[in-house]
Amino acid sequence: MGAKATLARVLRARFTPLIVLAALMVLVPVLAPSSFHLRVAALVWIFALAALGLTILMGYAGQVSLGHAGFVGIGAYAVAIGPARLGLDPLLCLGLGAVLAGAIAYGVGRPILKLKGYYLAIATLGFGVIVALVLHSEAEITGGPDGMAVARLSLFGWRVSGALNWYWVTSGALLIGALLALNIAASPTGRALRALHDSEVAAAGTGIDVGAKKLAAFVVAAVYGAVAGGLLAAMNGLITPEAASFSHSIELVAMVIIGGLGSVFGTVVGAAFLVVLPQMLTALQEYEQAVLGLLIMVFMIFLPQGIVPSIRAYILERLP
Amino acid sequence: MSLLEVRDMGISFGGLKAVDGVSFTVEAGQVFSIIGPNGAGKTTLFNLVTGIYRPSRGKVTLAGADMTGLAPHLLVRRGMARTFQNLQVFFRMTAVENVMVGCHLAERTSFLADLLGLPAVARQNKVTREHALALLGRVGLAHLADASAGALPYGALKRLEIARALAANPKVLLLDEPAAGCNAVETEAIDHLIADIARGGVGVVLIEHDMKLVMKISDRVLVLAQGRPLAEGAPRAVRENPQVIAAYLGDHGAREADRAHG
Amino acid sequence: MLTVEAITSAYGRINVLHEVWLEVKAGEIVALVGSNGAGKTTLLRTLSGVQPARSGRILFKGEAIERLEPHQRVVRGISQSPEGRQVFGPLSVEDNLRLGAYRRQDAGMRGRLDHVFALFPVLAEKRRIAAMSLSGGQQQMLAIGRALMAAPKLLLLDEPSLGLAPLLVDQILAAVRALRAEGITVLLVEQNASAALAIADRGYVLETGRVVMEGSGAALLDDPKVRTAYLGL
Amino acid sequence: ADPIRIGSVVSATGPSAFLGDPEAKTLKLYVEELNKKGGLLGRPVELVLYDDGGDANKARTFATRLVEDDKVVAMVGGTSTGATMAMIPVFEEAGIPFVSLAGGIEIIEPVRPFVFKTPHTDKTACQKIFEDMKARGITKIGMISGTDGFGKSMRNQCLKVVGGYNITVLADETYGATDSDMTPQLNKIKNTAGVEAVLNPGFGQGPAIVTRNYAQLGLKLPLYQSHGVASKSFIELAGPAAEGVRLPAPAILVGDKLATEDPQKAVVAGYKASYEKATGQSVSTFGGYGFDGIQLVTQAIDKAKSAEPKKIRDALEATRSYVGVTGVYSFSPTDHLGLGTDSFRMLEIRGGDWTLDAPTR
Amino acid sequence: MSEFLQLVFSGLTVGAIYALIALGFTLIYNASDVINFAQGDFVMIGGMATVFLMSAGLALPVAAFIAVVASVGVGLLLHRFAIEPARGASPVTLIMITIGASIFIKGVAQIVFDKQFHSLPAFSGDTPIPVGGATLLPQSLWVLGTTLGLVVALYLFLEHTLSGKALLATAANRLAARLVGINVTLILAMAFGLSAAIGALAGVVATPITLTRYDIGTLFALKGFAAAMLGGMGNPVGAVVGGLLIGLLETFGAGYVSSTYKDAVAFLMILFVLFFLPRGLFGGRSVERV
Ligand SMILES: Nc1ncnc2c1ncn2[C@@H]1O[C@H](COP(=O)(O)OP(=O)(O)OP(=O)(O)O)[C@@H](O)[C@H]1O
Ligand SMILES: Nc1ncnc2c1ncn2[C@@H]1O[C@H](COP(=O)(O)OP(=O)(O)OP(=O)(O)O)[C@@H](O)[C@H]1O
Ligand SMILES: [Mg+2]
Ligand SMILES: [Mg+2]
Repeated sequence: MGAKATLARVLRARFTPLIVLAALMVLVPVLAPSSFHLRVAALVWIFALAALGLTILMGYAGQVSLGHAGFVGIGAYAVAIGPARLGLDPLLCLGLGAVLAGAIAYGVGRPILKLKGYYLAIATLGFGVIVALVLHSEAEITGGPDGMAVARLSLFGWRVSGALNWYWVTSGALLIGALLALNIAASPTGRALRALHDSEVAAAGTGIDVGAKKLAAFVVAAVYGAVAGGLLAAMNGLITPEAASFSHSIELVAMVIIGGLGSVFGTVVGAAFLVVLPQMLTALQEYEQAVLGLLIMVFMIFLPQGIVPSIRAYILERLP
Repeated sequence: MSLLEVRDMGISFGGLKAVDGVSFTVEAGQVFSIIGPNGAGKTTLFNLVTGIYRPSRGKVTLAGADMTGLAPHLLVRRGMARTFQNLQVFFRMTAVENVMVGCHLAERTSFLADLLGLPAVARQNKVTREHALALLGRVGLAHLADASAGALPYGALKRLEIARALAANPKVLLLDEPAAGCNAVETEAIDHLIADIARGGVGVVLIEHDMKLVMKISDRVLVLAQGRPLAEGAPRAVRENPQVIAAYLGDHGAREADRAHG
Repeated sequence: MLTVEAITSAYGRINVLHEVWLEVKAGEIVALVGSNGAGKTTLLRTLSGVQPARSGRILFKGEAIERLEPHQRVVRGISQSPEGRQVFGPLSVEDNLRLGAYRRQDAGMRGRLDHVFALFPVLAEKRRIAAMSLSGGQQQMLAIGRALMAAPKLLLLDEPSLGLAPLLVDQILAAVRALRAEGITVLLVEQNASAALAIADRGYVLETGRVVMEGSGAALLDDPKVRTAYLGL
Repeated sequence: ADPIRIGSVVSATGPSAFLGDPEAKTLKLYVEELNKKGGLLGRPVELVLYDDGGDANKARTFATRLVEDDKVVAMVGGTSTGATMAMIPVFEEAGIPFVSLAGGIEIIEPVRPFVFKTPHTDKTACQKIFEDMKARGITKIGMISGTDGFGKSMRNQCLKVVGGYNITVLADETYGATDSDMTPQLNKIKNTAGVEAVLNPGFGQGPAIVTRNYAQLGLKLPLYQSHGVASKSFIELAGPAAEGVRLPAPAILVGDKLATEDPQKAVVAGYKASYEKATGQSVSTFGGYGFDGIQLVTQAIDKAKSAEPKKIRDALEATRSYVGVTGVYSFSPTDHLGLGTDSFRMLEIRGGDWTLDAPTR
Repeated sequence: MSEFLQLVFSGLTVGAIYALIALGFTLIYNASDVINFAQGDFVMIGGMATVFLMSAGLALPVAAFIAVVASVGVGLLLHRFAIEPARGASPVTLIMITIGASIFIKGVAQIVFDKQFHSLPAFSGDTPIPVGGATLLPQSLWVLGTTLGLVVALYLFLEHTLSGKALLATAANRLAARLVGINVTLILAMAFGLSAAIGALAGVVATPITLTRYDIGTLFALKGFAAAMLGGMGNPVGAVVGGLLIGLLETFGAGYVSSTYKDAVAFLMILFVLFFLPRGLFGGRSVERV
């Protein structure tokens, strides 16, 4: 009885996801030390970070974006182009990319966030397509479809290289990202976002500036995407326009939904699902895609609220 | 200068003059009721006054300041809160969270502070929650504070909206059929609640079809029919107006209205 | 006509109806009263089938229907005007009404449509307008009219007078009485309990998911407990 | 005995599946055949094959996996230049020889110790085409290029070398890799005065649609395609419109038409027969790149008498006059491609089939 | 002038293909508020199955008919085994299921069919029809005719049949639909079946022009979705107008602006239109009631 109540409290506690995540981060290098495993894990963290932006935008505020990869691309190419063409420091470019993405989100968001539902989806999709097209076409600057090399990142004098170091850097970035996302959730801003998700009229009726809040969520989401993109580019040492593609945007949305819309830990699980699963399915050879599609369907049918919220609800329901 | 002045409001929808030249004033501490047949334009009038529709003509002033055409969220900041006839509840949140959202304007944290999770945010959350709980108590929903709003019965949702609107600390409160879906006993509780709110100096504008409630607590009553004012005056005068009886009250209404002063 | 035996119904793991027993005889008007959250709506939803019954039986004209899909119950003659109106917003008023007769595309439909328009002339006026732009009360009329279009044998009305002008409340209640005269059986949930009990043959009082009282309409109206708890007298 | 593991990452699905699929099939087929013959150095050979779906980031991950987890001794793969470039650092760092199947010249320029490649560069293709144009007295052309990696890179190379042939490009249009109608662009070229021929760098279905639209618009100028369409399906897709199209391609497409003394004849015939038998599909140059890649690596292992990556690399670099289906390769420390322009043949489509235009050397 | 006309012909042809795909979205959206991301894959099934049946020796009409039936079968299976079991789930969840289905269908198609591009012979030859200095392929007329026929049929179905109304009612208010006796499951199954049929038909008539491959559905879905949104989701006439408009925008963009950025031109126009008509061209200007 006491144990059950504690479990319920733990499941509901705000920082539980963060602690679990941190524990996982420490465990991975112990259990799976090969640099391949570390790379896969680092990719999970990076994609989770990008998807966390969507968690805030879609999960909290209910605003769909099918162009999120566009911001990932902007961040990634900022880190690629800045050092290569302008001689800037890569770390500085990571920050500049975030600022640039935020500024673009601000400019683009103002007109398009007036749109609702699928209309917003197509508008963001259009934005993403245009970004991908520019990255693809302006070969003089971006290297075109085959991409461009990215300079090594150094953090205050420390040149990040090697799978383990990248693993820790991405872990740190995700932890910070997750912390901020959890902070927002439990704050007046988070309540406002969830409120406008349910009813914009009522939200405005309580004095919430719905337009401004949506825009803020959009900008924050863009920054998350851009930082993740920058890390991806720097870690790979090469970036292609694929990073900004439509299919990649869909993949990010899928991570958020499969893990559980609005759940921070769910987003990480969703990212793990879509990054790790294909690695596990390679043995199936040509059946890989079919099985992946099947698994997505099965998970969504049986865990309709996403993996983490569905499982948590299941456990909580079985408690007093 | 009255607290709320609405002058010569009008709007049409594709040829239908839904509201057509309606004026009224509400004083602080007063309960001002708007009644009229279904489709008379009462809710539309609310939507015009609270900035949800842009009026094609007319003017709204609150405490002397022009509010016409201001966006809803700005109107709230100036002291105008409302409830909705078609429930607009945050269904994915708990009851208390709904009211906490209503406290939005009183909250003193910045976006950055929220993002960084500064201690001030936690303190603010605590203050807000306590305030919200108190408001829930005031509308008689304290026991349902942590229930999901989606699971509340209809009557409770109506009161939840009132609590949320009160949270904005309004000067003027517009209530669109707050007693719909409540039985006579529950209506009486709402009746006390409204009187209590008005006593606190808030100007209350009330749309309601429950004549017992309207006639009992209103200071003045405006009757609309087909978008136009039909009669205005003290409850007693209005309910005896033969035009109002014919167009709106009927036997049942007249009986109910009489019971108010039974 | 309708016998409800020990119906239990729940949202998630929380039981909202606890073994409710109830009977509606052919040609009767039965009123169901109770405070907010008593489970009146849940009971009607369980009868029309949009809410599953956890246990118990529902007999309609002797047939067990608790396992049937809602549309199968409509075919058998059960029709509901739901709480909160639930009109088909983007569809026109007339389409809403025609869909009410989805399972009764017979010769009588025209007549029923005229009947509804006669009952609520404003609907005729607005027949081409999208239902979502109707006023609240007009939508309520539409919801009732839609339920009537099914030419039901048993009509379930969930707070039909909600949001209606007093003049119309009279008309609605008169209409319900007229329906009985036509042989339609009515189960009526009303917050306006005194008016409802006044026209009802019999009534039930529901309290936190249990039937706590039943009797003739007149008897309940006179019951001191009912008078203080629900009629505010 | 322990198997010798050879790794591969190709784009068997995604936009480059057109290339990656035959590559994957060829690699599987030949490793199988090798094992039937007893493997290498008395050990079985295991092919560890991954599909990157055309995503460079995935390719990079699989490369790490091949090195770290699968412990391969050599790598044959990399369908696109982007994917190849993403994987190069992994193999360079691990010191494992990597034979790429992608076209980009940057793969082998500058030369990296462990990286080789089998396909011609697009530059060679451009040169071959322009030589042909020059020989036919064409001096003004229009270009229409795909915006995929292949089309874009070849367009750039062509623009770089075109000046050397006294040919000017009067119109320079592009189309998206997945477009289904190119008439607007072709119409512009049609309306550009003075154009004497049109060149279409691109691969996949795009060139087929270009060819059809070309016929629809009634354009009668010579149309040049690239080695990116060098598979039978191009002729099928473009239909009668393909008649008269010219392109540079390796010998593989015209195996039966090669002169008997042609050194490639036997190799090409052998590959064609076994591939078509095993898959039921026509051979393409892309599968040929895979064939040459796996042959080069296995021969190097054989020669080195060791499955030691460094030794394989050295043996690879020492390869001289390997006769493959794409051409005759001779690697050197300064040349990790080892093919010349002469390994391209100029073909013309006539009667729904490839024909050798110029006599082979 | 002839150049202009040529661009118009190209634009209408491409646009009609987008319109056909957009039409497929309409039914499922109208019945359930869900955008079916597997819609493009129905188009692929239509084209690929016809190709393979023809290469097995069947005549085009027979092959096309079987392909459409097969696609309907896939649509019904998708509904029965993926949508129906998740009934009551939110649109987001259902959309995710259709995304999964799309990946699954592609995965199966690359095994059942292959990974190559394929084409179908044009129904009535490849001889271009010269009109005013420009040329038009006979197949374009097939595509335009099919689009016209389907939009009329769909419009009549939704506006003038009770089943059509029931479909709209199901999306408008699921609870009320059940209460008036609509068999919601059946309606949804019908929507999936018909959408699959429309998609497959689109695939059959478009393949001689666009060519097809196991994964071409993603692109088709993207363009069709954009067309449907530009026109106003759920409105068949809007879908067709949206499709034709995007087709024209793309070709005129390619012809007069930049062939590289023609997709950008199209999307910028969509953004521009939505800025003034936030529910698309035919999405209605209805004000939200509160
Ligand atoms: N957006 C709209 N489009 C078209 N007509 C509208 C719109 N909004 C309201 N109307 C019409 O305007 C009239 C007034 O509606 P309103 O909702 O204001 O009535 P009401 O007085 O609140 O009625 P009730 O008491 O039934 O709630 C109605 O006839 C309604 O149909
Ligand atoms: N969707 C739901 N999920 C969980 N609980 C619910 C849900 N809907 C209703 N309930 C609960 O079921 C109980 C009965 O609700 P119901 O709506 O049947 O009451 P009611 O008698 O119709 O009340 P009202 O007079 O307010 O309409 C209430 O306690 C309510 O909180
Ligand atoms: Mg109203
Ligand atoms: Mg109820």
